[in-house]
Amino acid sequence: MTLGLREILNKHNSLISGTAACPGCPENMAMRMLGMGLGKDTVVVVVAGCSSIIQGNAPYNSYNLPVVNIAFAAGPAAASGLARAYKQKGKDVNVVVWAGDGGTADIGFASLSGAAERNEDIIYVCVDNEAYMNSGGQRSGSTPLGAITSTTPEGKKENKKNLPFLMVSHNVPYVATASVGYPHDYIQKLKRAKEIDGFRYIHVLTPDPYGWLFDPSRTAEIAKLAVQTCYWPLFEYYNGKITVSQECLHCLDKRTRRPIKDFLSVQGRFKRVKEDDIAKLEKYIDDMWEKIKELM
Amino acid sequence: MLEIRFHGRGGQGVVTASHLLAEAAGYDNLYSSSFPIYGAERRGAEIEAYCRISDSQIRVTSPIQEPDYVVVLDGSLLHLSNNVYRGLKSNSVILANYGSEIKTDKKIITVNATKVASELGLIRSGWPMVNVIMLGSLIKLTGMPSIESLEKAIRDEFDDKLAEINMKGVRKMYELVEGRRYNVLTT
Amino acid sequence: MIRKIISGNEAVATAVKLARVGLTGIYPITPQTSIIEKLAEMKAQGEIQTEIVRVESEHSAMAATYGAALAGIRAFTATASQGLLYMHEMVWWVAGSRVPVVMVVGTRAVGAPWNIWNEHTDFTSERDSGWIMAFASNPQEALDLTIQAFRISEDERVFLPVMVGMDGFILSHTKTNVLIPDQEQIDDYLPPRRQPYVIDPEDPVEIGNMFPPEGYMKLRESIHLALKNSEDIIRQHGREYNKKVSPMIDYSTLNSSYRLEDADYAVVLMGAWAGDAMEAIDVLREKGIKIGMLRVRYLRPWSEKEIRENLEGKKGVLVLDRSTSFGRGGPLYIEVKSTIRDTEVKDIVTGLGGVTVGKSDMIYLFSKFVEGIKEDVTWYYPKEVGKLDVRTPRDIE
Amino acid sequence: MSLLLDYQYFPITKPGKGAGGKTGSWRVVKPVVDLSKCIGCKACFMFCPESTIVPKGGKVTVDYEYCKGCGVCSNVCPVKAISMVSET
Repeated sequence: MTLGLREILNKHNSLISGTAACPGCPENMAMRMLGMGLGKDTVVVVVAGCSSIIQGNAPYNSYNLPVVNIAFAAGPAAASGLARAYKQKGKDVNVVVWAGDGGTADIGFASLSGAAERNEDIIYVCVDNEAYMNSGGQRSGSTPLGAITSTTPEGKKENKKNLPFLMVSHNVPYVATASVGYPHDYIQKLKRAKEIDGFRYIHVLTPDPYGWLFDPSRTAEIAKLAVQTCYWPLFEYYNGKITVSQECLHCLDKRTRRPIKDFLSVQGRFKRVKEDDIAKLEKYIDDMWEKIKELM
Repeated sequence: MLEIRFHGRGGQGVVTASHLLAEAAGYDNLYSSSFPIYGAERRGAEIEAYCRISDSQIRVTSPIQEPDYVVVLDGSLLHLSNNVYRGLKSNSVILANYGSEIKTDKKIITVNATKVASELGLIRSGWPMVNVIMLGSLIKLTGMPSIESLEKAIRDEFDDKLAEINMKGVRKMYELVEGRRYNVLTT
Repeated sequence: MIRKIISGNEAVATAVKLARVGLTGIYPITPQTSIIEKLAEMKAQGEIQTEIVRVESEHSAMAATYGAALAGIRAFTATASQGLLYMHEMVWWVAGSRVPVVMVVGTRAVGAPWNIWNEHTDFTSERDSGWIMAFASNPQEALDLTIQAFRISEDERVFLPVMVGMDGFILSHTKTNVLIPDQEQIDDYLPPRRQPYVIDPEDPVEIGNMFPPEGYMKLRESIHLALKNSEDIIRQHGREYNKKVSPMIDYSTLNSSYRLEDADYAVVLMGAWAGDAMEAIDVLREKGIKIGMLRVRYLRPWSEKEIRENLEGKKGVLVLDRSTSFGRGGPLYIEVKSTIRDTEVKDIVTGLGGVTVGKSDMIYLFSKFVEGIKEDVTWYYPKEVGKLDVRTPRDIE
Repeated sequence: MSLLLDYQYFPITKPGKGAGGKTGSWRVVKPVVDLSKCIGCKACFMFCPESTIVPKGGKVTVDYEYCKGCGVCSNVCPVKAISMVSET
């Protein structure tokens, strides 16, 4: 599947200028790309999080799509209701749940798991900035080991919960990971998801300048770096198999991976990370890629 | 208003018996209400269900405290606790599934429904199912609802084969007792 | 119309069928479970078109129901007790969204400790959520009110969700005579669904993003006014139900009275035990005690007008509360007391957690009240239970 | 639906510019595009988090009314055609 620039330029503009997002916001990037990938017959269910605020204030809204804002743990269930209602009305609508990592890994996980088990005809997009950034950067189940957050001032002691694998374990038709650093990869995955029936899960890494502590102009760069250092994989799970995107084929071999330190050193949140933490993170990355290889 | 209290054990179909009686009364264009004692039913545990039948609207919703009839599906309950005898009025009648006659100051009519059920092969999970056929004796005593209406209710509830066997039992049990033909609704 | 012997839960399921509900979010919890089981059975047998979403929690049951309602189809759910408390957040969210939804609550006690029996506290704890709250006193009313709930909820002068309460077990599991309306009657009574907005890509509308303080407050006031204004609309749809569907129960008022007009004393209560109370009143009337009853059918809107007209000027008013507001009297008592002036109001809190309060208890309570009760709020245990050793441990070694 | 009674309000909004305010005022540095260097690759357009890079005539312009000056466009430009200039 190819995606020319011309095609992208003509795609639906899902984000209108003047949002309430912080400058350099990766979630905004992800939302713009969502529109490019899915087009305008899309309804977005936004669970509590940065995106609830980003939309701005009444009487307007910065998301140029029909949006249902909803309580933290209710997104996938509400989307289930919407999707079934559209089906009943004979309408072809992409129903998308748009949730952060807190809403996905923590408070919303039961609802996500339930909708996945029922194989609801919805696309779940997790925009992962690795903490509760909207409330000031508290740790979530998706925060990586070693990261300083406002509730782990000494650095998080536990590893990141690997949600894409959890969703693979749910036997859903489609699971993909993406990064806002690689728009074409992400948009292609959205387009593929759109063609598939049933529950589709896309997990997008969205590096947050203010929580990860780097200059906002570097958002896209850090999002790329996460992939280059093999911290964040880009893959698709489809028909029971994982396919790794070309951007991180080098990660399959430990010897060709770029050192994780290159990713950690550019972020303030890892400034207290010690050598043994780095070893643990490397182990996490090793294990992750071993699992990916098993499923290839 | 006629008030009937059913006693039995979980798994014996106490609630079904009470519901069928209410439904049969409905087919006779009477008012009725039926409900079990509210709780988590467990096989073997003592269960109660209540059935009220009236020719006018039934307003009370609470469990029957002073029954006109007490139907005991499991004779062992006669000796087990005092529940069966709770709130009996001077003219209350106990209809019990029991192997022999009982000499007592209370009005107890015994019928061997277990025998009838066993003969008909009405067995479920190892227990003879007497719940439906006991209604045969009961409606003979009460004089209502009609056996035709009871048959309708039974056919609503069970598949053809099971309904047929139960109806056989109902007719047999109907013949086992003497009818008391007075209008209980107005007493 | 046909008359059938069915349970309260079956009556509700029948109402859902007659209302041609498009989607039902279901999750089991006693004593509401047989509603959703019945619906699932009807669906399996092809009797209903309702889409059934078998969600993983009550929170999700309400969310799925809400989603379908937003997309423009008629949506229903049912719950009880812990389930209602678990979906509390969504209950408010739905009301705030002003989207028509109907829910039935088979009332039940709230833990700890576990108790599965009847009590109204789960229902009354949603009193301030912005829902219209009706309460049935028999399975017939549960059916009628559920159908009317859709009509009221989808009225443009209202556009609020409606909750119908029904005593757990006492009504939900009691089989009794219910008149089931014909589909044509309900189709005539219930017009196609209307709602203030629909979430649809054809006309992108967003629901629920940030509202600044004054805007938010204006929305809150709008719910308040819609709820207040719904009083007349409920009467109107009640009268229409009486005309088009069934005249059996008078729905021209929000509350129902019994032998109240010439009464010196009034009893106020809600739910199934109204039947036992009427029996008790008849007995006391024969003894020359002029007592009547006002049964609250709508907790929200609270018809101050009806309450005043019915209760003011009485020598005394006794409220029976099957729910709690700890440290105060029951919620009904608080409502009544804040509504009427110059009339003495006393409260009996009883019937909690399935405690059976029957006709004889009511005769006892009403007589005591007429003789004069000192305390404003009394917790009453039925006489039979009083004789029992109520084992409630106090000391732990 | 235009039936709103005078007391009826609903918590709904429509898509519109500036829902978060006139966000151009947040800016302390502003992106300036050197059109002589711009090769029209649209990388800045793709990554702009604010939809304020506007493709025009094969190249791009900036909507300064809403641009927050985050500098992402400058960072992703492969030919360094966008420089961030102080607002003061």
